[in-house]
Amino acid sequence: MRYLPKSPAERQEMLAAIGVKNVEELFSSIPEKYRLKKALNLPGPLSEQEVIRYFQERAKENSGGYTSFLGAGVYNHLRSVVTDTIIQRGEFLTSYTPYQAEITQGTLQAIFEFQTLMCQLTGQEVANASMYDGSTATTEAVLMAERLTGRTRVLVARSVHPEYREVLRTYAKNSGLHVEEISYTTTGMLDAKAFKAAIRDDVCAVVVQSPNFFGTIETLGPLAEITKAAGAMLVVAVTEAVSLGAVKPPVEADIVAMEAQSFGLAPSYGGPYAGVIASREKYVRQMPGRLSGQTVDSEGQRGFVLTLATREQHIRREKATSNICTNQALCALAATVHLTLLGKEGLREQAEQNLAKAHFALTELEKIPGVTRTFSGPFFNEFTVALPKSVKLVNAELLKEKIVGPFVLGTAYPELSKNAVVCVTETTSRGEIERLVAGVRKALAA
Amino acid sequence: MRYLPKSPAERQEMLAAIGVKNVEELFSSIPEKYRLKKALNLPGPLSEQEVIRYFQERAKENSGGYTSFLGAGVYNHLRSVVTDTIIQRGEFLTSYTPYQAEITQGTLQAIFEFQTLMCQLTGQEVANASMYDGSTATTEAVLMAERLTGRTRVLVARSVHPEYREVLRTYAKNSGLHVEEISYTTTGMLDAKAFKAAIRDDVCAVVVQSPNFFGTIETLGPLAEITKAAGAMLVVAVTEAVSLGAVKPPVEADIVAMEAQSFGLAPSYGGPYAGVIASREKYVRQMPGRLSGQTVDSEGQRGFVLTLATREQHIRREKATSNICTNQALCALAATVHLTLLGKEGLREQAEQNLAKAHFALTELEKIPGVTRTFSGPFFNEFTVALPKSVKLVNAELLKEKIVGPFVLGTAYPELSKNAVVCVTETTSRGEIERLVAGVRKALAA
Amino acid sequence: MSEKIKKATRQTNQNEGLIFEKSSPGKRAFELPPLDVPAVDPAKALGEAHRRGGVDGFPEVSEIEVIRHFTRLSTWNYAIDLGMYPLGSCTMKYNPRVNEFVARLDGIATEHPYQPQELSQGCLKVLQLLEKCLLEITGMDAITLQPAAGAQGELTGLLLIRAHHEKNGNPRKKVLIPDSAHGTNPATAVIAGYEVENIKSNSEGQVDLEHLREQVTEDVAALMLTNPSTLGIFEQQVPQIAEILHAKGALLYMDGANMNALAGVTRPGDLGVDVMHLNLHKTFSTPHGGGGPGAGPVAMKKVLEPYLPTPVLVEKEGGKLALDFNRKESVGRVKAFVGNFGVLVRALAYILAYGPGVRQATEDAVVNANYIRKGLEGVFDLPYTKPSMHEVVFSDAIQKRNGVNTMDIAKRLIDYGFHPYTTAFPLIVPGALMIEPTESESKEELDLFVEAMKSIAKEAAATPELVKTAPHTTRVRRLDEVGAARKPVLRWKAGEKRSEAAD
Amino acid sequence: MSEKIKKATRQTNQNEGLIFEKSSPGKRAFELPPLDVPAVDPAKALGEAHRRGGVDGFPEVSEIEVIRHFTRLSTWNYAIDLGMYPLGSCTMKYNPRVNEFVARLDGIATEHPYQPQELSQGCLKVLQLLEKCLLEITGMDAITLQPAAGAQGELTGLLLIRAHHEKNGNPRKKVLIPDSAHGTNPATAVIAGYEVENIKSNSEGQVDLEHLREQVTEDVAALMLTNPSTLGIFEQQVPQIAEILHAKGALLYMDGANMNALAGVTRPGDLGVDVMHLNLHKTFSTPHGGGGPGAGPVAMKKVLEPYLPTPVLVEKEGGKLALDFNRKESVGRVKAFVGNFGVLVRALAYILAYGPGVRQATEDAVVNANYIRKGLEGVFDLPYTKPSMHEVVFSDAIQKRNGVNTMDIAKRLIDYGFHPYTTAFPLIVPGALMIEPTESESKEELDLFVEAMKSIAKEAAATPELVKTAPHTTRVRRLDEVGAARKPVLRWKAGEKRSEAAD
Ligand SMILES: Cc1ncc(COP(=O)(O)O)c(C=O)c1O
Ligand SMILES: Cc1ncc(COP(=O)(O)O)c(C=O)c1O
Repeated sequence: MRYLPKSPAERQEMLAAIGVKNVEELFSSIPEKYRLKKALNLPGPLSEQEVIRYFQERAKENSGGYTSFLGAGVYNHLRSVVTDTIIQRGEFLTSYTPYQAEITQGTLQAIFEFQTLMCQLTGQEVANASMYDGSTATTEAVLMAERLTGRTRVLVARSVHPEYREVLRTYAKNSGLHVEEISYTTTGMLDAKAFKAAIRDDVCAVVVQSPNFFGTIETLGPLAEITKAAGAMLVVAVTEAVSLGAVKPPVEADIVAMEAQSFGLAPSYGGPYAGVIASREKYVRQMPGRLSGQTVDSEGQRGFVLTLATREQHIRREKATSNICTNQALCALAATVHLTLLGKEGLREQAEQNLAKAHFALTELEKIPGVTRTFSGPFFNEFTVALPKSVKLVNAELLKEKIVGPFVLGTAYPELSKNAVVCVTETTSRGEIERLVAGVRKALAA
Repeated sequence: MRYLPKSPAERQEMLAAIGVKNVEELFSSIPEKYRLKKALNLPGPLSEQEVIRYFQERAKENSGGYTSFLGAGVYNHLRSVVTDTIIQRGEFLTSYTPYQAEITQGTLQAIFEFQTLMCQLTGQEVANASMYDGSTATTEAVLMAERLTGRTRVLVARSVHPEYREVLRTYAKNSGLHVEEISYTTTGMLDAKAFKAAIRDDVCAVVVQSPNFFGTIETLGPLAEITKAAGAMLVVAVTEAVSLGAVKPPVEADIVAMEAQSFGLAPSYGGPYAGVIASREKYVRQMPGRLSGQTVDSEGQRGFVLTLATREQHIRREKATSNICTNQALCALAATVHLTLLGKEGLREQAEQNLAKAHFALTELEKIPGVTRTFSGPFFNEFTVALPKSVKLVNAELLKEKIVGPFVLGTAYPELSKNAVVCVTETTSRGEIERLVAGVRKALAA
Repeated sequence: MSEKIKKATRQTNQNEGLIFEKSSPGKRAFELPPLDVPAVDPAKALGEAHRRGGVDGFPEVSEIEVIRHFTRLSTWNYAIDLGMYPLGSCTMKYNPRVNEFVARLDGIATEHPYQPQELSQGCLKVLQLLEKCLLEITGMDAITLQPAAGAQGELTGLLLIRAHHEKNGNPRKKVLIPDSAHGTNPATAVIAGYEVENIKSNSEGQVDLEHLREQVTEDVAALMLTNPSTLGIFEQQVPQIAEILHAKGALLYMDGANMNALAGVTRPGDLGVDVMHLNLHKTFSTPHGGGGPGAGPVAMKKVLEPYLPTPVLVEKEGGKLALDFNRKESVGRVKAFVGNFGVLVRALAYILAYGPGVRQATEDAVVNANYIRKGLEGVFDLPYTKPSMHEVVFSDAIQKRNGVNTMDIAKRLIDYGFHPYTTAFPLIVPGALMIEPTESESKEELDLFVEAMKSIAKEAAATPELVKTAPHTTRVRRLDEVGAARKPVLRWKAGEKRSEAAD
Repeated sequence: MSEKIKKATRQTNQNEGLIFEKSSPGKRAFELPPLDVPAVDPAKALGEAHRRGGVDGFPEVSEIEVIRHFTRLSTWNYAIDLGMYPLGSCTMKYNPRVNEFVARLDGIATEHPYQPQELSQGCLKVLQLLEKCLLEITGMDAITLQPAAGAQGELTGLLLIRAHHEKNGNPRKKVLIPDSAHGTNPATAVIAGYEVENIKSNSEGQVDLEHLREQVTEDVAALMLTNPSTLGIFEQQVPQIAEILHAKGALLYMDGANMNALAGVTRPGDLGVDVMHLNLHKTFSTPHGGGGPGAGPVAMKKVLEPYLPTPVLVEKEGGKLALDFNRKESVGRVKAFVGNFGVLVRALAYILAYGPGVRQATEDAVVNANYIRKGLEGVFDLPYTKPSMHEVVFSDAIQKRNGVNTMDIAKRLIDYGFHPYTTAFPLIVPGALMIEPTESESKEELDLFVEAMKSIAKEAAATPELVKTAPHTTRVRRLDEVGAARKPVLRWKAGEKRSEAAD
């Protein structure tokens, strides 16, 4: 087998050196009866060529040739060849968590840079080395608020990504947390009245997303004040991180939970991406996840180490701030390289292109009789439209035009059954937007 | 511009440090009148994404979706992801010729390994670090023979690759070399009689290819004897290097000129590939091209350096063995990695698969009425067939079936106008061979 | 450094500051295609209050500076691609390059998780085949591929157990965890709402059945067993343990992080395990990437299937695959979307390359660990002497006499050209040297390792200071971890003096 | 090493033997899909006399060993991706990664040179656009992309010139070459069947027109001029030189290796050059790859077009592109197929990325060279003081007084974290330091370089031995080149003792 660096003769030599007659002897501690007598029923072995062919065939059974207007937490943005070149360097790709700092300074400095970029982006003071994704980051942010406040009620905007809310509920169920949802208004923003009515001094966290699942940008100021006044913590989730190139960061938040997929990570049918938690310095000892910190070596030179590990499970065990161990380091590295490439101007320009394209798309769609904007609040690169027909039917027609239509809201929001969230990024060409508009027009006419 | 690491402010700072007011001043030695007043008329600048799109569009205008039976000096063989991973490491990709040995030991050791592999493959004693390709290697081999013998007549088999012969003629024209061609017999091999008649003591080199352009394997023994007896040198060209996994190497040759494209290099519309010259130790000081040699450092450790540079143009100038400077180092590295991956058994197995597939293809084609084998000599993965119809017409029909048909011999060999060279490698599936056979059958029936 | 060190030599290596220290306004490393729709005024489109002009402090550099920055950084790392990485419990095996290639294919990397399922059959087939393979390897009945890593797999497993007990009327209170367990086990149990009760290993590193019988009450929801244990020893009494648990209605959870010792040789499902997770980033070779991403599928017996996280992959009539989001008894989702799909792709590519040959990998892994054990027995203290499986755990008891501890030895190993083994656990072995070579090491590499370890043992006796101040050959010397934690500096701040850049 | 060295620090680095020393029978690193046709007996199919059972001595290793072997080797190299590579005359600029990507696209890398031209329009369009761009940059009328490198471009150019003279009845005898020329120029002239006659540069590094007028007779076929010269100085009298040549029917060849100083600023065609080559692996950023591959297109004036090597790219009616193999007056081919297509693809990708902005690259390259010159003037001897273009050439005259020569300084530069500059030529500067930074270096990197060079100059005065025994920080110390040439060992042989493997 090509991955195994041993010849038959070497195997024999080694068994002899160990002092056993055959390899079976080494498995003698497994009761005989439970040792497999026949080979596993697995496909293969395949040569490299056949492995490639298998996946090429699967790839052909997917969405090749279609133009998509889906966002809803996963965005199609430009990615650079440079990013991929870097993360494929064996020195990054095939190294472990940098527990032995002296021989993993590359990874540690890159994490330190990632933490810095995340702070700059979110307007927060500290950020960790990554969480699994935006959904678990949001949940972990709530658990962090729970630890910091000692309270157990959680208010979550209904306009937070439905799957993020599901994950929160899964984790909350057994942690004694009570999750309540707060609705939205015609602006697409949090219903301030309902929120004020719900918040009390038993609330640990208020969770909103901005831009939210409808694409609407929340106004955080007043919300933060009320939250603060109640002694609760404001958790702001960000699923479309590119928005932070053009939209004020959630500086009012106590904790920001972000999905960094937009920064150089492929959609890849749902993962791997990279979640981030950013917060205030004073809360750092309650943060989950790894942290790289600057220090010096025995000769006074700058270096980096994993630090504040006493928060983590391998030291604190049942008292840890989280059970997370393996995180999404390589994805965070990709995001670091990507953002370094984009830089200040690149990210701003990219964000403003998204803004322009989404506004263009809305303007064009609104020209279709019966198509209207659902919410009045400001938006970035996603917006919700109401159609005069079932979105599923319209999308079925669009499919025939090789277009994957906008996200159908009806399943998660029954009250919005004829509404859809359209996503347009810098990768969507004007021609593609025009094809969508023509397709919707046709579908509605049919 | 993204490739330029300077900000406008830094440019100003640097100009100030140099002591000029503006950059124009630095070009003052170019007569004003010849300095361009307007921007060049070039397409661009394009972003990375647009560059990719441009080439993706060009790629679509090529042969995607077609199955090919072309060989004729360029072969479609399996290539491993591993090879590409290695040659894309910046440390190999972006380093120069290893003139400064202490800081380029990686390249130098790899070249040393390449030289060793080439010797093992060809049965020769020394091999160089690469030539441009098989065609120039063949020509340089002849020039080497000229230097060694001091003679000027060259006998070349007509069954040597037509383009190799053209290159030889181009170089020969002004070097006072006289090139004569020797025909082939019904075996597909060199016409021994004509050869014997032509060889005299003014011949510096006898050039054959094996397997030759018709796919036939030459019998070198008797040829070598006659050549030797005449005091000439036998140059054997190898265009299909994979054959050396199953076919005896040309140990009888004085110089082997090989094209290593088959070892991990993509067809890439004609290049870059890697030529090789291998020969006897005693001739090494007349060899063209770079050589890596083993040595020791000032502390006695093993290391490698470019050696015998006194043969080369940068030392010897007009007395050099060749004018070659830049060679095909990265391609040679790819071949080294590729052959290391294949190893002894892999190359043998690959070669035997080629053999089996080509023989299967011939057997199937011969079942078609009117299709016959042109030559009776043994062959490796290419063979010549005679069709009852013009090959061009048959190929035109095959194109409709998404098949790129075999190589048309008529242009280079007018006497073989209804003949074609079929190439089948391990990458050609049985199904594809069967499609070819069905296609030819249909085309002939039409 | 010295004659003794055969595997490494010092070499000049580039310094590099933080990327922020290379920034200068106006440099660009990435350009966008021109905008093909009318530009909008962000202040107008977003409202002045929401508008941001750009991110303060973000770097402005060029493409070549980015390439150099990260290339230089990379050369400061050790990696499997460079040599043996014997971190115990981490299964640092070869990460095949073809797996990287297939995970990046157009039509694989490009797919959106919400695209219509009829346009996702390729992705769903990958998931289905991987599920089948993992079920065959584990001997289980049902599986979820959603968890992002081992720890999340553990949580998922405990949530399944909890749902099962709740269905039976009582979620129960406690989870039993051996003292040798990885830190994630107790941390996870707490998130799942359980109290942790430790179970002590006996002097042979095995579960004490007598004690266990006493500890297992109707309050116990489950026992989390790592097998082979973190001592590298196979727990022989799994069937008996399962029986004891099952008798009280409790379930047996297996931490499958060490499946590399078992794949193709024995199946947890056959041994009586009810639910387990796998670390695809260990046993199934997906690259660690400096700490992740991973994937932690959870395989289970039939009895837990109703509680699978959503969505569940189902095969419809006619062979069409679909995701079922509508599962009444589901524990819910643990993560957005179907899981770390790109990681799952790589794991399947790995399995397909081996086929039934995974057994050979397992055998080689166990041979390698035993070869090291044989080579170092006597030189280092072996606190548990039961047969080793895929890893061997020594202690620093002998070297401690000269004041040299496991961390010192680990750091010295760096000078010898190796990544250190695991030092931090198992906690039941004070001063542990937890060594897992995996099947990916050649005899040549193992011989060099054994020789290096022996040489260090000699140094520990003869020149302990040399070992205690290691590493000596790295670009930075031993780093001050205590100082780092005392006054944490967790980000670069503008205005910090640039002179440090080239330090 | 020392406080003075800011750019580099020593780091542990893996040793590695020759791949042959790791071989053991039965290991495999590559497997083939199973054969899907009947196997044949090779002895029967080929004849016993032709049959080979396998290649003796070929390595037998596993995939991970291949990855590690070459990864380790790679870490012994310096590269542009790691830092400044100021090899004069080599234009070691940034090699954009997107160029590697596009050259590997399916539909680009996969195309066979003999496939029907109607299935090759994409490839042909790439060739056509590159031709147009290079003609615009050089100001020439016709071009061939076939030559594989600069030296082959030179040959092609001289063959064109020869064909032209032959057409006029006499191929002529001599080619004039300045004493500052690269070694390929004289070597090439000989292959083209010409005698070489040197022309001396004057004290300013320029061609002496008076002398030239005398040297140019009816025997002279051409003059090969490098411009800027290898001194980095622009030859100001090109139009006059061309005039002198043309008056006698001779032609002006320009070695365009230094086009990085001119692109977008001035055009050889406008200056009176008749034919020239370009080094795409220099000016147009295609990677050197440790010595190649390259591409050396030759651009020419109308008068030489009839002699273009075959095939020639032509546009047919309707815009279809085709290759014309039927050119009566052609010099013939210099290489099989159309040229190093994959290199041509990269060069076009480079040009498209810049567009008219190539001028900015040229400007930056010239600014960088002058910045270094300014920084080091006085510290090192500057034998020619005319304005520098893209490179600057110092001499070791000052350091020689302490017995330190250019090679010593070069080797010491390695310790300072840089690749050396070019030491071997131009021959007219004894002990040359030929420094070409290219546009790809940042001010930061240049400042470090200047500082390093100054520091070495101090060392050369204060501690010459330190410089003369450099490098001190590399994994091997100064290598014995003389010994290597005296008794050449050019390949590994079976049976050589394996103990050297881990040295
Ligand atoms: C025994 C054991 N269990 C659980 C884990 C946790 O797995 P992960 O890091 O994937 O969350 C590890 C990882 O180090 C482990 O070694
Ligand atoms: C001035 C000059 N001319 C010609 C050449 C030869 O070019 P190539 O190496 O591509 O053959 C070089 C290359 O080093 C050069 O610097």
